[in-house]
Amino acid sequence: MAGILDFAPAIVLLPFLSFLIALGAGRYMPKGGALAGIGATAGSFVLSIATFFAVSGGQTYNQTIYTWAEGLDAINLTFGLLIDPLSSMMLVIVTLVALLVHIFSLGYMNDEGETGLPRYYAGLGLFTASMLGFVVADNLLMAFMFFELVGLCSYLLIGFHFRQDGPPSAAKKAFLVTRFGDYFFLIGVVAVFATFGSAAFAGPDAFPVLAEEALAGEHSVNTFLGMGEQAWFTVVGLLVLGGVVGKSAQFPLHTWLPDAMEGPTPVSALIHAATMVAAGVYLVARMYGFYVLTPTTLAIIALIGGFTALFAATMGVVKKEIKQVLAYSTISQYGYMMLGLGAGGYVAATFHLMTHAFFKALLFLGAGSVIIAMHHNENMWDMGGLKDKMPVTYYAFLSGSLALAGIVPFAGFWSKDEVLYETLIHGLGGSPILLAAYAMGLLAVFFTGFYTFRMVFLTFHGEPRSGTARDPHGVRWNVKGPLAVLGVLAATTGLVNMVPVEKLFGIEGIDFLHQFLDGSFSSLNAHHYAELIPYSSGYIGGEAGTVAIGAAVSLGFALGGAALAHVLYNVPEPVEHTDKLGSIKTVLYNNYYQDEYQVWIATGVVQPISRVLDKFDQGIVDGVVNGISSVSLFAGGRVKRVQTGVVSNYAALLTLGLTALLLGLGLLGGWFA
Amino acid sequence: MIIEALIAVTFLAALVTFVVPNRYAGKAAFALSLAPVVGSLYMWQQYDASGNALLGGNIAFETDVAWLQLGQYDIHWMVGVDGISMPLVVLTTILTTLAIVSAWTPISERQSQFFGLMLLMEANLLGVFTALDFFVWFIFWEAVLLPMYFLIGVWGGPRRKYAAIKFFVYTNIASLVMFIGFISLVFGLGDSISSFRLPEIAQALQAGQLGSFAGLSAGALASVAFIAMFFGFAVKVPVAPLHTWLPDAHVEAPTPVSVMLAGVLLKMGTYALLRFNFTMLPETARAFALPIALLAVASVIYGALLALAQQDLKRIVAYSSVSSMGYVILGLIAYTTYGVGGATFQMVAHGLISGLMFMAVGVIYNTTHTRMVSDMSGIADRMPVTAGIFVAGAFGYMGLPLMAGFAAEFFIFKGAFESTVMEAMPLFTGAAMFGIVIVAGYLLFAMQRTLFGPFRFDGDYDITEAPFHDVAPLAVLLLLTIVLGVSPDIFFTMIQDAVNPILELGGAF
Amino acid sequence: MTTKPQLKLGSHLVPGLAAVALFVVMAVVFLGASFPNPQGFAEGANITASIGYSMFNLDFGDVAGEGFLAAFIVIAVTLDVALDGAIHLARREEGGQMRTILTDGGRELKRTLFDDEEDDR
Amino acid sequence: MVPPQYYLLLSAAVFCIGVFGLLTRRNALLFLMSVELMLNAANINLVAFSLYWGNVTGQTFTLFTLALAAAEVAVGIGIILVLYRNFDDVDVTNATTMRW
Repeated sequence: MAGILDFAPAIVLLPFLSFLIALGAGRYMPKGGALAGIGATAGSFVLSIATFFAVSGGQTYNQTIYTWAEGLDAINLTFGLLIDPLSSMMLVIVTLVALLVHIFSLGYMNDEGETGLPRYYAGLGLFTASMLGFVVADNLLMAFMFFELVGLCSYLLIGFHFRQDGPPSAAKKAFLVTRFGDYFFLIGVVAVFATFGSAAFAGPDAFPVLAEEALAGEHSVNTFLGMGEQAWFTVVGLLVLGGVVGKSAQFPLHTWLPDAMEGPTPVSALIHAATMVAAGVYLVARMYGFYVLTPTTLAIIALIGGFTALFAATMGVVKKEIKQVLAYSTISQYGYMMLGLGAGGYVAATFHLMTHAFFKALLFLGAGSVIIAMHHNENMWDMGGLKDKMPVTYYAFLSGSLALAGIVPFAGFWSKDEVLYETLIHGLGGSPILLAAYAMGLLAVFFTGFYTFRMVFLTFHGEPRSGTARDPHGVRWNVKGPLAVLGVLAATTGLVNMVPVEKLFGIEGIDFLHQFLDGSFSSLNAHHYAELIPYSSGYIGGEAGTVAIGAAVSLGFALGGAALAHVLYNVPEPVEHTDKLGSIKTVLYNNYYQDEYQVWIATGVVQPISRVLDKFDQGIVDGVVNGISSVSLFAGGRVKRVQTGVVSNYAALLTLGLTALLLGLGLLGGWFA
Repeated sequence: MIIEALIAVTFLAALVTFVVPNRYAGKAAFALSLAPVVGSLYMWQQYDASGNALLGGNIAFETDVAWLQLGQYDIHWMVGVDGISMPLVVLTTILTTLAIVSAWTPISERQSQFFGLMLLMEANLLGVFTALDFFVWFIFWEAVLLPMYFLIGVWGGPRRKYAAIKFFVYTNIASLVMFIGFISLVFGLGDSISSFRLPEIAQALQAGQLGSFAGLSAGALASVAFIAMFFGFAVKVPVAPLHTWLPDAHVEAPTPVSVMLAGVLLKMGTYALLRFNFTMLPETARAFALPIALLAVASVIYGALLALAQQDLKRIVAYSSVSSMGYVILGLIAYTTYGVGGATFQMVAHGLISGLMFMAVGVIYNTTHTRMVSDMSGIADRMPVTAGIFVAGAFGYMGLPLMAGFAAEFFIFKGAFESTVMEAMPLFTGAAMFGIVIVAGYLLFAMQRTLFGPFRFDGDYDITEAPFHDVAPLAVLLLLTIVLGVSPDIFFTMIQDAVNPILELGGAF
Repeated sequence: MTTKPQLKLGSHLVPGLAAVALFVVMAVVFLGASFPNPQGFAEGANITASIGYSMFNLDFGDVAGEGFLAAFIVIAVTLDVALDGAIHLARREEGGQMRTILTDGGRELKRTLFDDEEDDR
Repeated sequence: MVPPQYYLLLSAAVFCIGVFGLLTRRNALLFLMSVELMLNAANINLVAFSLYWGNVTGQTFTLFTLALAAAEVAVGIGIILVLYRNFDDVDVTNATTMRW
């Protein structure tokens, strides 16, 4: 029976088609191929919605659709589709954001008279297609391949304005830093194949299941380098995590992301909200069944997440440019997701992934709108007072900001609170690492509230601080429309999973997301993961009490941050209060010198090494080769002088040689006796 | 007979091209070179072999005629293809045709001789990949060097004489060492063989007929022969530290010749390594697994780091060839289906991609007359199509999924990781894989500086988009790379079929 | 004016010592060597006559002379070739191009092929 | 019969005189003469041993040698002519262009 899920491949193929159309025929089409992209993503979106409801109804889909490499006497490498609640949810998010970004691009790119639009829309189409392919991948290899394609697209789109100096450099950095992470990921993929003989996420030979059975002693797998199973699984998990850290811009591979702001703003929205950065966290969620088996890996994920959340939030406090603030907030928010996953809060992290996609897309598109209005000046200190000039943008942006800061009842509050709550109870259950991570996450809430509202107040409130801010460029429906849609979503998506309300007031059945993610494959549902979590839970004053305390504390911190921003910056003529931080500000402004040391590794360590090796190669290795030839040439040059060309000399040599020969033979043969 | 026809037609094409007037030589050579392309594609379509040609498999298009008698040994004219050589034959014909087209612009004098030599080289390469008798094979093997020597020495850059002589002498000495190694094996086999046919020799070795020779026991003889042959082929591959002829040859050679050098000539080395060392002496190879794996990793990392230090675009690609060929060695020593099969696949994949990269550099050079990274920037502004294909090719080189390079590298990594030849193979594999980061580094740096940024060019030439016949071969290569990357089974199935008997010898199963 | 031969002494005679040395060595060897008994031809055998007889295929000769006939023919041909060769070499050529290529050690050929002006080492 | 040592000594003497000429002279014509001496030294041996062993092969060979010597002179003179044309001299030490 041809169910709606049989059309799932079309979700991926439609944007790919739009890529081909835009690339091949974009220059002959109106709007530079934008309409093809909009049509394709709209089609994908509709199909995704249908898929989503089909999955809600209990349908699932897990099929191999293409054998990439057939092994004779070896395993096959295949492509397949895995549609379960997690991927169907992600499909909806990605297609929706992609669709809105395409529409927004009409305003941001076409209306602004950019050149190279076919290239732009081709890139967007391929980007969307790659991400969708990654989302539906049914095995780790396919996931890796689309993961890399996502990286390629980010390179192409970040470097869109290739005639300037900055974007190509930023694109290179983005690709290179994520490549560094992917290096570990690729080893991980290979290791999974070598260990389990399969890299499927679900099905009878799913590797998380095989790992679980191996740890239970029911099944034996190959381990390498003389390690035990637990240790080897930890190593493999950490290797794959390398790719996650790179793509999701976690410490220490986060440095590419702020630079990636060189790309056009709609691209930033796509990268940050739905595609590239989300890919890392999504991967951890996808193979969560494997990660829950190794407590060490989970703890490391949680620590990285918590630390990144705090670390990035502090840097966001001092930035001048609106997109920079948002970039650091992205790093910070993905830190929360990692924290949630590491702390065993699978649903919480997924929830945050979803809400974040909406409010971050909203914030970027809002920033894009502001940037259009400001004639591509991104400095917040040149803005101010835009609230009255562009109300739609303002209210949408405000909705997104409230969600980002985690103010009840906007989306971000519910998801962030649940992440922190899961961390807290599992930390209280006897895991000091998680408690430390919780503390960092909580502190980051304060900074988040502060930088978010600093941004809002500087941009929209107070008096205009420049000529352009007094008379901003208007924006059209194609900018306002996506903002409105996302504004509503940012305000409301939190309501799908109001766990605190459920716990506090005992209303059963409003944790829709929990129920949704509990469906489908038994080895892939949230319930199964919860059983495998290596943490125990602890409470302060019972479950409801802990919920209340956690929510109150995080909300309090968020409001505190927002209030501080209000005091400092919601004035007609704000001043740079961060100057009072003195040298701390310099450190923060320079991102803790993270870029410097990474650039130093590249240019101060690797390049000199390569130059020394080049000298070595030219001087010693090639020198030996040339030396052998020089010695031969020199020796030949000397020996050839025997050949004087004078016949008499040759004759003399012959005579002497004959005489010597006769003497020698005679002496040996006794002729002279 | 089709193989004989293929080689003969190519030779004839070369002869005809030699006498065609210079101004028509390029077009004529292109038209004539389509014949071997069609022939090889026909062979591929009719291909019906199974198993490894050397190990008793069923050989396609086999001819076996006694030719000469040399003492107790017969020399046979024996040719045929199996799953290992078939893809390389197709690669050779296609790449030659594309290289000929790409030579139309840069070669402006003595065209008929140039294109004639190209076709002559193609004929000899086809002989190398199809010959199954050592004597015949060796004649072709050496005969490849001659056209190459003249192609570099006559049409090359300023230091062409140095490069050509270095290339010729280096590889010829290597051939000599290899020859000694192989012939000592033949003598060690004594009366158990009656001809130089490779299948007969391989099967005699497999049956344990190797005796002692020149005071060496059978085991020691196998080791000595293995080392001698490995050295001989390693120069051709090239494996660090025997690689220094390669950058010089590439830099001095005109672009189409670089394409052939990187695309096909290097594969002769790896092909011969697979055919001789790893098929005939598997136990010895496994015994030497540690040094070979070390050399492979060293080639990958060392080559990549050297590429990072170069300023000349061609040198960058040349050194990265050293790096890529290191992967092949790693795959070969793995003795797994994916390892050896992936190594063979990489021969084809790298042939296409390195050809693409050299051609792309050549197209830029045709316009700018410089290959120095520091001499230009923002070329993409003036040559968007070339730049686009350059970027695509560079990503192919970095191992972008769904392009041939990724398939090959992934197969090799997977095969090497699960290899049983050594306990520490995962560590070696992990170390070699770091090459994918460095390769991304230098290619991205080079692209950022030359193609992107504000347009700047320190020279007197007008920078405009390249003509269609310069860009078309690039597009064809790019397309082939993507096709092979999306569907590696096109070649991978037949490769595995031919490779698996070797693995059984190597004790992988 | 005619001159009579004069013995010119000087350092150019020094290489001649090698010839003297060779003679000394050979003389010593020969004088020290012993030979088996000679066999010689049959008494009164006339070799020239034998050749003559064999030339007309007659059987009167004392020694087998047929071998000489082959030798004569070969000699005749050889001398003929030598004569032609001598004439060819001695003839003055007009073009000169071919000769330079053949007698300059290949330099001209190399110059045309590789277009290089610089001297090789 | 004369003992063979005498023949050998004679031929050695003639041969060495020829060699002496080669080593000490520079005139190409004198070279030809010296070479003629050396060839005839060999002929002496051939004829002597032909007689000694009663075998006509040696004499046949002598005829060969004589013919070869004649041919050699013909060619040699031709070469000397070319030499003279190219170097305006028959001094063999001048003709060294083909040494390296």
